[in-house]
Amino acid sequence: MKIVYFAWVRERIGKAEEQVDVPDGIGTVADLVRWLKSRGEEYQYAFENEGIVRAAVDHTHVKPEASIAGAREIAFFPPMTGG
Amino acid sequence: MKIVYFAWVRERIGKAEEQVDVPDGIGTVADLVRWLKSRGEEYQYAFENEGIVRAAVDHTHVKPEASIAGAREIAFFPPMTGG
Amino acid sequence: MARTIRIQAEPFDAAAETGLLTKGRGDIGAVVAFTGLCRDEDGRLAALELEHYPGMAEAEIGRIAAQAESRWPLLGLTVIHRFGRIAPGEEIVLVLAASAHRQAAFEAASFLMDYLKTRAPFWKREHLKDGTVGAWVEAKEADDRATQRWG
Amino acid sequence: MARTIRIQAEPFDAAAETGLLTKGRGDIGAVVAFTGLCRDEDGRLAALELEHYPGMAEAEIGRIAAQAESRWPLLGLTVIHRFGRIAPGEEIVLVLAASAHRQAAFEAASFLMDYLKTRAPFWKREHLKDGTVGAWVEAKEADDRATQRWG
Repeated sequence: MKIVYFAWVRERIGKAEEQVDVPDGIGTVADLVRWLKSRGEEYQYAFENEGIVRAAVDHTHVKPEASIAGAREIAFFPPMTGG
Repeated sequence: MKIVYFAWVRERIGKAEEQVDVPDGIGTVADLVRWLKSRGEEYQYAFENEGIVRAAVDHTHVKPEASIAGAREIAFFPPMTGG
Repeated sequence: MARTIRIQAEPFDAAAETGLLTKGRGDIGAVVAFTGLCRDEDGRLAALELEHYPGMAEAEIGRIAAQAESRWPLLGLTVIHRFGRIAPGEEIVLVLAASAHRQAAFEAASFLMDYLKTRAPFWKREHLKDGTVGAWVEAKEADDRATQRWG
Repeated sequence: MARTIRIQAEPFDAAAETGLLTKGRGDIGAVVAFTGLCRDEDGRLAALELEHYPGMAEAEIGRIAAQAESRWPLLGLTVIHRFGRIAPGEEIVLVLAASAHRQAAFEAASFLMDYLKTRAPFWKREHLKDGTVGAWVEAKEADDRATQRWG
């Protein structure tokens, strides 16, 4: 599964994207965040306030309880400031 | 005193403007309309529904009860359809 | 504040007018441009003829612009209204409102258009494709209601 | 309905884009153009850097545009959003909404801007005049509130 990061989430994690093998039992975006945070300080820093970081599954905004089953690309990023 | 007419008010009266000597006792726009209507059928036709025709005194919208004392130019016209 | 009001027969250049408002400025974050165009009314219309009250048109639009400037923190305002014969697809009116933020620019432009429709001394008459002169366009109650919402 | 959505680094030409929407048409009576510009923040800013999520930016703006088209009787819609380094006074975003009447065009353009601010995957970072890289611009609660008013 491909994970991509943007803006200060990308900077805190130190990479723009990565391929991960997600262990069994990781069913939702919230599960994925919990698992990522177990992988190191940079992830804990990026997700230190989980309520702020937004997620998208295959280019669509989703809530933390959204399923990641079958997803090709999951993205994490701060609140948008476009326009 | 100069009176100017626009759009179908102008067409009904048959002129775009005229100089008139208003008799004593004509104090307001409503008085002026009443006096104009006494001058002929074309005025009665233009002002047949007095509630519709709008007035301006010296380039400013006014209500029928507005005074015409000292006015240089009084205008009568249908509701505006600009923009 | 940069304020431009013009009543003219000639077409206008919206891009050039926008450039005049924004050029060399770092404080403008939002420009809303409204362009009103002549419709052909399902092919029925050959042209609109716009009559106006010279002198009062400028004065009244100036008063409307001053109201907009007092209600919103504007950094620039342009109103250009054409008169004369205007063919379908051609532009009739341009309103530009510039501000630091979008809300003020949107509201001011919308306010100006509602007031232009109901307060600016212009009258439209239809010229039809069959060569006849059609009716004077009637004022719409919807435009009065739109104006009233600004209090 | 003519719908154009582009994400690009290059500047855009609002007049040319408007011409593409309106040329040869007799049914469009109103075009609202919103242009968002980079402010210099009282001279503090050298540039804004806009990061975006390629692929999702186009997809999300497409969904926002489809919502606007379902809510208002639009006759044309253009959204162009730039990314990369943008200097004060330069244009960041263009929204064009064309309709028969002004109300739909005003509301659709305002709706699109509110949703672009809060839903389109773009992030702004400040580059300061003193050569340092400033903070990521924080999302504003006012933008969320503005978006919520559309229900």
